[in-house]
Amino acid sequence: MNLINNLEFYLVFSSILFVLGLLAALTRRNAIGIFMGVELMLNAAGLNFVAFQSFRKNIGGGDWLHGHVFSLFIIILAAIEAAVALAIVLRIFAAKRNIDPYAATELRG
Amino acid sequence: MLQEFGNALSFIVLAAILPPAALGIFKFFRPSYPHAGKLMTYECGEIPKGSAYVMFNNRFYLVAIVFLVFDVEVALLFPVMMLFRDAVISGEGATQVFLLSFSFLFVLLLGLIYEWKKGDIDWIRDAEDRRRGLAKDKKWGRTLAS
Amino acid sequence: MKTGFDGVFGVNSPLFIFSALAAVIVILGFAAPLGGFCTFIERRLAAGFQERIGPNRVGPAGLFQMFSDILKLLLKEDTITKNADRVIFALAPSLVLVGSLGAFATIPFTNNVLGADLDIGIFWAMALGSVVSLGVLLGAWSSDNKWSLLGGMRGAAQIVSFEIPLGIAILSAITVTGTLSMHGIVKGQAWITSGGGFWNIIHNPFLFINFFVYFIASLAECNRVPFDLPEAESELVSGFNTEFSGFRYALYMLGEFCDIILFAGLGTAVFLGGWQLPFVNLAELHVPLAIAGMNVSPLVQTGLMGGVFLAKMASIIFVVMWLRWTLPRLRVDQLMAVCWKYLIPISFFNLLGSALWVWLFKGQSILQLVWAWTGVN
Amino acid sequence: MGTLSALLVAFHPNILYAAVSLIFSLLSVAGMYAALGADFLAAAQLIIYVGAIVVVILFAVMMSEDIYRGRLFDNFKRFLWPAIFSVVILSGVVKLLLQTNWSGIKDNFDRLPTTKAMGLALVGPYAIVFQYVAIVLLLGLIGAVVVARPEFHHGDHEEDQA
Repeated sequence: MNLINNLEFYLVFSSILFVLGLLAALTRRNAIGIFMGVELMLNAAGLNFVAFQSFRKNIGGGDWLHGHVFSLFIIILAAIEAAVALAIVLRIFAAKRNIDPYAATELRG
Repeated sequence: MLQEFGNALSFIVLAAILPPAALGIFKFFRPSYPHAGKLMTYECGEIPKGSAYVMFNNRFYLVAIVFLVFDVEVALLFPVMMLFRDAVISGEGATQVFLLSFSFLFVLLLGLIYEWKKGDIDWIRDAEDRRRGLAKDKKWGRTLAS
Repeated sequence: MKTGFDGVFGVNSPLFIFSALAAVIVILGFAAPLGGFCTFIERRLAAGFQERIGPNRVGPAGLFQMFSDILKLLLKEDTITKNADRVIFALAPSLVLVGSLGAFATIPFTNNVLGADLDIGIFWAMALGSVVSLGVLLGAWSSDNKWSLLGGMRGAAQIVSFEIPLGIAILSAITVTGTLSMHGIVKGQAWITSGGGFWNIIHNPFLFINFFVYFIASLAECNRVPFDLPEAESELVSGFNTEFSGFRYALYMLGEFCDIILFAGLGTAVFLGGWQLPFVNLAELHVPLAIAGMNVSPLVQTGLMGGVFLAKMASIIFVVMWLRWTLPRLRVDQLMAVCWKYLIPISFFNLLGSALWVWLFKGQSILQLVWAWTGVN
Repeated sequence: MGTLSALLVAFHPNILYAAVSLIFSLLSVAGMYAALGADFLAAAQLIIYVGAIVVVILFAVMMSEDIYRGRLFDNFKRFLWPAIFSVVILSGVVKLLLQTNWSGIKDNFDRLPTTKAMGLALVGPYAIVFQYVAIVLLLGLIGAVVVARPEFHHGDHEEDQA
């Protein structure tokens, strides 16, 4: 058993992370909680990218570290998403004194 | 590289366990005579009123957002800027690296200029104050408690 | 064949852990007392600036003051207020220490005393340094005190804001060094005859200005005067650590002083040439000296390098302490203006200038150009 | 540690504790990156996620007073179906993972410095994406600031309170 040189270890960890993030996003009645669940899911995806990149056999083609670059972009997009999403959350809170996503339903058709 | 990260990790772990360890060991030597006055939140001798968890001004949040974006930018520029010297010396791709990184920087600088013009990075928002007819103290500016 | 513990980590674990522990003990065993020692130095200096005497009773010239202080703080009652959030209250000082002490791994004291020779050394130090703001914010929040919360909010906003000019200033040095590894950065600053470009601070005029940007930003990162708004004692009692008493307060102070040492060390390594001296190359120094048949040359060499590094670091720390007793505190709006309206545009401009310099002169420094022009060698 | 803290993120009733445990799960992911040999990503995870995103999240949590409203079991039915769904997904994925024959992968690899390669990728094949990232960052910055900017002319409750 050699954990850190074992692809399954990373994949199982990231699937656990993903599922917990999903659960948080589905069950929380707090917009920030949902947001943190989304962050966990994004992290799980990034971890998968890097894991597959590291264990990939280089079969032809240049070694551009595509997986790493994709994870980097995931991190960056998560950052922008955090800025915008939390700004919206705070705006909703300022209007409603409440950040339960079920409360903000005025725009529902 | 794993060894180096191991070293770095052991620094982190040691720094993290230092406080609880020191506090835990000396727990047996130090006195502990708590009473209500000692355990009260300190508010310059007044009896504390209400919770401290009041809603904060959005300005802190604005600063945090602007920081977030620029932090991402700095982090992204590190691997690119690192190439620049070698590119110049080998004579290959220096123009490419320079143009890409500085167009990247320039786009974000536009963001900073926008914030500046809109007054979002001013702690005291002169424009808003003027619109609301609040006079600004000539010498010191209007100092909000913050 | 790997068994047990070895197998789990996939590396030679006993050696791995032994080497890691050795690095930690050598450097932290040196750095943490240095942080404590700084408090004593600061008190003596403050007394000097104000024409007092300062602590001079414990040990020769008060040198052991630090140990008595630490003992006193350790033996003080540990008070956690009733409304405080105990878990986060206990966690927060650890976070601050992780941010400051953890980053000591990357400071290159000599060319062989270095905690972790990461390929991303300087970036790693910055990354860990950003954890400090979390410690400040959480510590402030957990104490349920209005002063603390105000100080913590200010502190977090200030620390994160000044990370940007700090990062850009370091980035402009990276354009010159072309590497993120701390050893690589220091090696590139050797004296000209040894093939380096000499210290980055006088590599070109842009880096000279950016060193001061770095210095100002690092003052703000450490919550030092004139940026000590988070713990402004005349307005916020003690800021984010109002409710922290006894040893917990000492931990915050240790974190602050370690932060000062950390940023002084990084500044020394990145801008002031680390252990490099003019005219000589300490890395190739050979001392023809043997004690009891043992070649002491490496020891002397390491000692000299460490001494040079520490001297540079100490002079930065001295300026930091000097400023504390010289300058008044800024207002919050001025603080933000300094960061966003002055430091960031200036450092941006210097980054551009520094990159252009590298491009125009093929990465050569002023001294190298002068050297080539005068035709020595 | 990562799993435990992720559990806390999902289940802790106090949203601030969930945020604090999010720090630890992010740190453990950074550790995984380091173990995978992605040294730059590990530091980027620290500097962007832990140093920036979590600070923003903490600000948002502290500003929204809603610390105890993430209550889990206020509506059991609302919790039950996602939970069952998640457990099914997790068991399915893990079963699939362990059954797969990973013959196309290496069982060992060198952990080489990645920073330079990533820089080359960012100015090489990903140059366009790199520029797009700048524009997305700019738009995100402006959008977030426009949304979050305090509006003084209506709703007086948010000014001068702090």
